[in-house]
Amino acid sequence: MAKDLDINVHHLTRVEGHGNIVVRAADGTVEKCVLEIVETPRVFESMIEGLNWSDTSLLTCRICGICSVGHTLASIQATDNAFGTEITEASYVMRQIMCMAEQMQSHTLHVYFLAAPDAFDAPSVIPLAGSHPEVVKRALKLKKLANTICDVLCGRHIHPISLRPGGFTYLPSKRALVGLKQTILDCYEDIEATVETIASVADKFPGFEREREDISLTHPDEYAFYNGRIKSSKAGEIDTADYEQFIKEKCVKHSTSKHAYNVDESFAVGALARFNNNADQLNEQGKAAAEALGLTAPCYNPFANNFAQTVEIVHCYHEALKWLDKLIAMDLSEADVTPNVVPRAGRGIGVTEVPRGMLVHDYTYDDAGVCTQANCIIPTGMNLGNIDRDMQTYVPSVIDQRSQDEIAHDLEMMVRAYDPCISCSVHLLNVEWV
Amino acid sequence: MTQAMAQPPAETSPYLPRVGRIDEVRQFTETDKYFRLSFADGQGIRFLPGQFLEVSVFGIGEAPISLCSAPGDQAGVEMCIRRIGDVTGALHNLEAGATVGLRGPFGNGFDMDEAAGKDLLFVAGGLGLAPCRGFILDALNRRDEFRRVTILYGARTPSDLLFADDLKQWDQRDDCDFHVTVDRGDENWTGNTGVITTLFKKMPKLEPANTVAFIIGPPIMFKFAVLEALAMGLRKNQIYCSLERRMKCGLGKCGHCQIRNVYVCQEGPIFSYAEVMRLREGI
Amino acid sequence: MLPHILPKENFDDFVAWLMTQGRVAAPVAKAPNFSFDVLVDKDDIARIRMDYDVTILPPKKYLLPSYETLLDFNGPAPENVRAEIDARPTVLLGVHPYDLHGLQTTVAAFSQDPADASVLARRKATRVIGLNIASYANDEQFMADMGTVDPPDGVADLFLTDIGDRYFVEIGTEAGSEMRRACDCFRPAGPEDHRARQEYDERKAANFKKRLPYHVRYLPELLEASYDSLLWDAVARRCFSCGTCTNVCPTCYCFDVHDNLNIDAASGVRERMWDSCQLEVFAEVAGGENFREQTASRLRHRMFRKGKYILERTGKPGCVGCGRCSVHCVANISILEAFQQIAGEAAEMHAT
Amino acid sequence: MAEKPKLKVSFHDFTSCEGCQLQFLNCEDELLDILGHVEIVQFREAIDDKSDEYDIAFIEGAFTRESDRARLEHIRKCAKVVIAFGACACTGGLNVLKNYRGVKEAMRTVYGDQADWYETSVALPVEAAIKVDYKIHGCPVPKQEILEVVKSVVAGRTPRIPDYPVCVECKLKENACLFHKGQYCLGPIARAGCGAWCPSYGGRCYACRGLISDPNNNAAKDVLEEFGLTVEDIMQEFRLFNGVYDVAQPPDNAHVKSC
Ligand SMILES: Cc1cc2nc3c(=O)[nH]c(=O)nc-3n(C[C@H](O)[C@H](O)[C@H](O)COP(=O)(O)OP(=O)(O)OC[C@H]3O[C@@H](n4cnc5c(N)ncnc54)[C@H](O)[C@@H]3O)c2cc1C
Ligand code: SF4
Ligand code: SF4
Ligand code: SF4
Repeated sequence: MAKDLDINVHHLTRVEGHGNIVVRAADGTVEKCVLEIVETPRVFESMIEGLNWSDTSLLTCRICGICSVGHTLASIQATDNAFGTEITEASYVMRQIMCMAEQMQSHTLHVYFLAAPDAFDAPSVIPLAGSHPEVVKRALKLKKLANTICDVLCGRHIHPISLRPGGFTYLPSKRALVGLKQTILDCYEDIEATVETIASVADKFPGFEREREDISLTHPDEYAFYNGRIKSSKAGEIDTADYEQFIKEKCVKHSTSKHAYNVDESFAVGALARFNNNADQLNEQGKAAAEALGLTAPCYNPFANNFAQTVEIVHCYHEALKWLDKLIAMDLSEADVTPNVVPRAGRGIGVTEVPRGMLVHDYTYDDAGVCTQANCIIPTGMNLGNIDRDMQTYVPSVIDQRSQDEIAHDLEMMVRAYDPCISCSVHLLNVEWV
Repeated sequence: MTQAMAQPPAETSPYLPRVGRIDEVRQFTETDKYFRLSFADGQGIRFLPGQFLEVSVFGIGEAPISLCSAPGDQAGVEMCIRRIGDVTGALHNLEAGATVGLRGPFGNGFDMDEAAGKDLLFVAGGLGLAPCRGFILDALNRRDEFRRVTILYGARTPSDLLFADDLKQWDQRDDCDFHVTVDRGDENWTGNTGVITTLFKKMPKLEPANTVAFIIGPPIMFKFAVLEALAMGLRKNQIYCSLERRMKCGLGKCGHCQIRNVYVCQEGPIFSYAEVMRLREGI
Repeated sequence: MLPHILPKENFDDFVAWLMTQGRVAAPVAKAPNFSFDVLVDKDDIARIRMDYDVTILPPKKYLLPSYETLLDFNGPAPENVRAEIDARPTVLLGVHPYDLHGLQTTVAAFSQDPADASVLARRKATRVIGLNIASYANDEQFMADMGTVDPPDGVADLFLTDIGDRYFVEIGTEAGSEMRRACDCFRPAGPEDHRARQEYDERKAANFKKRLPYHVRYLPELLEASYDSLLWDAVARRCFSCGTCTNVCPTCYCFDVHDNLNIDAASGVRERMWDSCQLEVFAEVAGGENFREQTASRLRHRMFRKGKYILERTGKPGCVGCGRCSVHCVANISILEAFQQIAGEAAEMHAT
Repeated sequence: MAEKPKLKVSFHDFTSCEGCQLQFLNCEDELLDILGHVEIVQFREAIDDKSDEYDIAFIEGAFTRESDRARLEHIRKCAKVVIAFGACACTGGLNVLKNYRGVKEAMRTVYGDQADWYETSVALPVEAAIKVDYKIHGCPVPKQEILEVVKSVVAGRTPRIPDYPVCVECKLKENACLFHKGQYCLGPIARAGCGAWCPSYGGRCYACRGLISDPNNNAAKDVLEEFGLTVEDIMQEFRLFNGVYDVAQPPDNAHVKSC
């Protein structure tokens, strides 16, 4: 039965930022199927130019309140690289912990608040508080854990304060760190329970696969988040400095955010891409979680991104503990983390994994340390093309079996599975035009 | 002139209020309401005219409000409250039967014994009638102890007049001289119009050396009325006023009401004009 | 009560013993400054810095905390209101003489009728161990003028003077004498010890030069004479009205009171928090009239409180010359300098 | 007292990073309690419902394109209380930086020849389009102030939002002053209420909560100049969060900069 579809999900909810899903099909043929990005352009790159080095990360962390720690990490790496600043071991460990907390905070928010309501057939987390209070309480507890880690290490999670180029402007006391460790340990069972909860609703996620290119960082010694080299599942590895070889961008009319491509017309970044590229390097607990969720690499079901996020919550939880133990053992004094930055002319590239995927900040400074050129490539932007392509493959495959409302619901879930951060993606740049 | 406040036992917090029950509420004007309250513990209160209570609505805050009923040993108190902000707004939303927190009395007040045998002149502007009423009621209750009693009262419009029943009574009494004026009249108004200083011409002559004047109202009215009183021949230490300041404790500690080295909540709010001049920052 | 000796090797044991008596607050580093902080456990004894110069906030904060719950309520009706005073046993360790004077002034202000029960209850629950000073910590201090170089009587229970490898311990109160008996870290002072203490005083006398060009007894009058001086306007041009000077002052005690609600918007607490006469809204009343609207009038008010009003009301110094207000002022407004200048101002005002 | 009906609360976002909405969700300890006392009818970041019936509207983000005006006016019409939520909504936040660059040029830097595909104009505070009743300042907003405002509106009193400098809270926290460490700070003229968040973690204050209503700008210039900073440096510091105001003029009588 050939069908017409006219779906227009205006201002998609439970994602960060504004997007519309638009599908038009006549007689069973899909004419249009896109995620429109209607967020206001924010032109961050143009605002960075002219800023002093000490202010660049303060500005760019405000590209997105959800992953502002991630933006800060990429930004200060870029600045450190531009000036050739070496950070101390202690600063490195603290950044690693921040990085772990960032993934946990965002993934928890996403899995519990944004995606889980779909799995529990609730319109949002609020009614879920009535029907499944223990799930919501646990979600809040885990979210708070990640926030607490950030609070202790750098003052706050949104727009971190003491996380600066070259190091930290504040050192938490040993007592605070020991207290933090206890807080983390107190959440052990909640982490286990998270895996069980998601496993119990695993069948609610549609089975759909589309083969794709995955891009993420990779690191010889660990499941890469904080740093590493860039790896494509189809084109091998490159240095972060050469990121432009893999990430090419183009403007499209239906989106204030640019689309990215590499070998194929589009590629994927994010939890599932990282998992596909680096699953072997997960810690034991992460591997166990993947097994419990039945997730094996490579997996090409975009809905499974929620599983990969759950796996990463577990992995990051245990990594954070490991790094924190190391930090406590170091017995630090303020001088061990105090930034010592000497600006000089140059270009620096910072690439780090944030919850939604790989993030690139690329700054050029003059010798006074004033930024003259900036480029930020945001993971959601990289995923947008892939989202369109997934939707365009999915709709024809179900157009005859599912109603318009069901398809709309599936598409919302699919977009949400990518956890698109739209406010992030409508930021900036100097692009190679195609 | 000072009255020592009963010192609370050291263990009790001076911030803990007594429970006051609202027995009656009446709308005076659009912004002003009359409240009659009694104390839930059955114990009364002893106060002087010019003293005030700190009135609490918990969750909103506390505000100093003058006692406007006749002083002495009393079972209950009366107040007239203008809705001007949060606390006064919350008080206006209460009805008879509701309870509020009451602390005090605070302030020096004025012992009318000091004015015995003298001519009394009361000049009240606007809400100033509220604190002034305590003095007036006291004087009229002990009418024999004083010589001539003159009351001048000014409001902006006829609908702003407070305590209508009292006004009528004072007007009818022949042992006191009562004059009222409004800045702007309306079609029904047959009385005086004009600022309060115009009433000075209408009152009988007092014996300046033997007069005590109480001038209570907004600063601008106070300044002009004082000039009239001085012109009549009163000396600065025969004229009394009540000063308004922000207050957070009533205990002479928080500093908000401080004028130079004086705490209005303790050494005030009733000051002689001589004292106000000495302070320089008074008005 | 005869003086004793606390050998420095016993210091840690002494503090450990103090910690059995109540929470102990002692000076610790807060780079590049110092602050009084409560010791959480024995490991913290190592953090104590008996060589500190001056703390950011004075120990006043343990008598009049920057935030304090006065009442807690449950709904708008006063029937469900409780007042509980938090007066935990506390030991203040290492309080310099000027701060002992500051504590004395604070207590005097809050003892005045009607007394403030919570400050007094905390004072009663507090033991104070003073610590002598041998010299000024910075150019803004003028304790020698304010008479606060030496401790006031009856404030410190024990008073320590660093004489090399040991502290010379003077016993100031009955409670101090009990502490000396109960803790076995002390020994009686011998002739050597007394001599060392004498030498300390001689050094001290040489170090503490007066810094005001007049005797402090004239300060209130000189201030009064300079009431109309343009000095206050001139200084106010740099003033941010940020309240730092009053917040760090050992003898400032103005406060604000407000209700803090719980999420039910009905129950909550009535709190008192430090306030500052330097903030613009401090003397503003409902309706918008502000009795000290000009920065200059607020600044003058503070100077007068410090040099005149508090003294007049409590009989204790309203300024102990610790220099905190001047050191911490971002605009470098110096009370010492103002007090120095008013002598000239007064002379000029009276010449005309 | 009769049980009052729950107040309906809605959240709306304009040009922002959505961190302030997240900050609301970050009130983990209070969230379930809050939901017991107010009903959230619109919160796109976390829930599906969209309703036009609300008492309190939180507006996050700056007003940066003319086509948003109608949406803002609609919210104003529906809500009894409108709260500008966060620096972007209160002062335009750091979005205003682009005004200084010239909006056209900023768009061209980012989108090149395709700049005309997208609509945008100067960044302005929400107040430039509609009246707001309260402002919760900050980038991000402090949790305690969100709670203060929600509780106050429910209780029917004016929220206590400080109008004194950050230094007050900084000293109560007993922080070593950045000026003592040879750095500088906008604390003396910035509006408090954040608990001196940045100085407490060794960072200088950028006045993300705007300026107090009567800052002593002369003193600010004098003092910062003593620290070797030119007026232009100071302007840049101010602009990061307060670009909408001319540095010489306090917010109340400042004219809104247009380019
Ligand atoms: C001795 C005395 C007697 C009085 N007698 C009466 C009387 O009989 N009747 C009467 O109606 N009024 C009287 N008043 C005035 C009355 O106390 C004030 O109008 C009242 O405090 C206003 O409180 P509010 O909460 O309604 O006002 P709000 O303006 O909401 O003030 C709330 C609180 O904040 C404080 N405040 C005011 N302005 C500011 C600001 N800019 N910033 C921060 N906080 C501020 C106030 O002090 C108050 O505590 C008297 C005042 C005094 C001093
Ligand atoms: S006024 Fe200044 S010098 Fe005097 S006691 Fe206070 S802080 Fe110290
Ligand atoms: S660090 Fe900043 S906010 Fe704190 S006292 Fe110094 S100037 Fe004020
Ligand atoms: S310290 Fe300044 S910049 Fe930091 S949160 Fe507070 S107001 Fe904002």
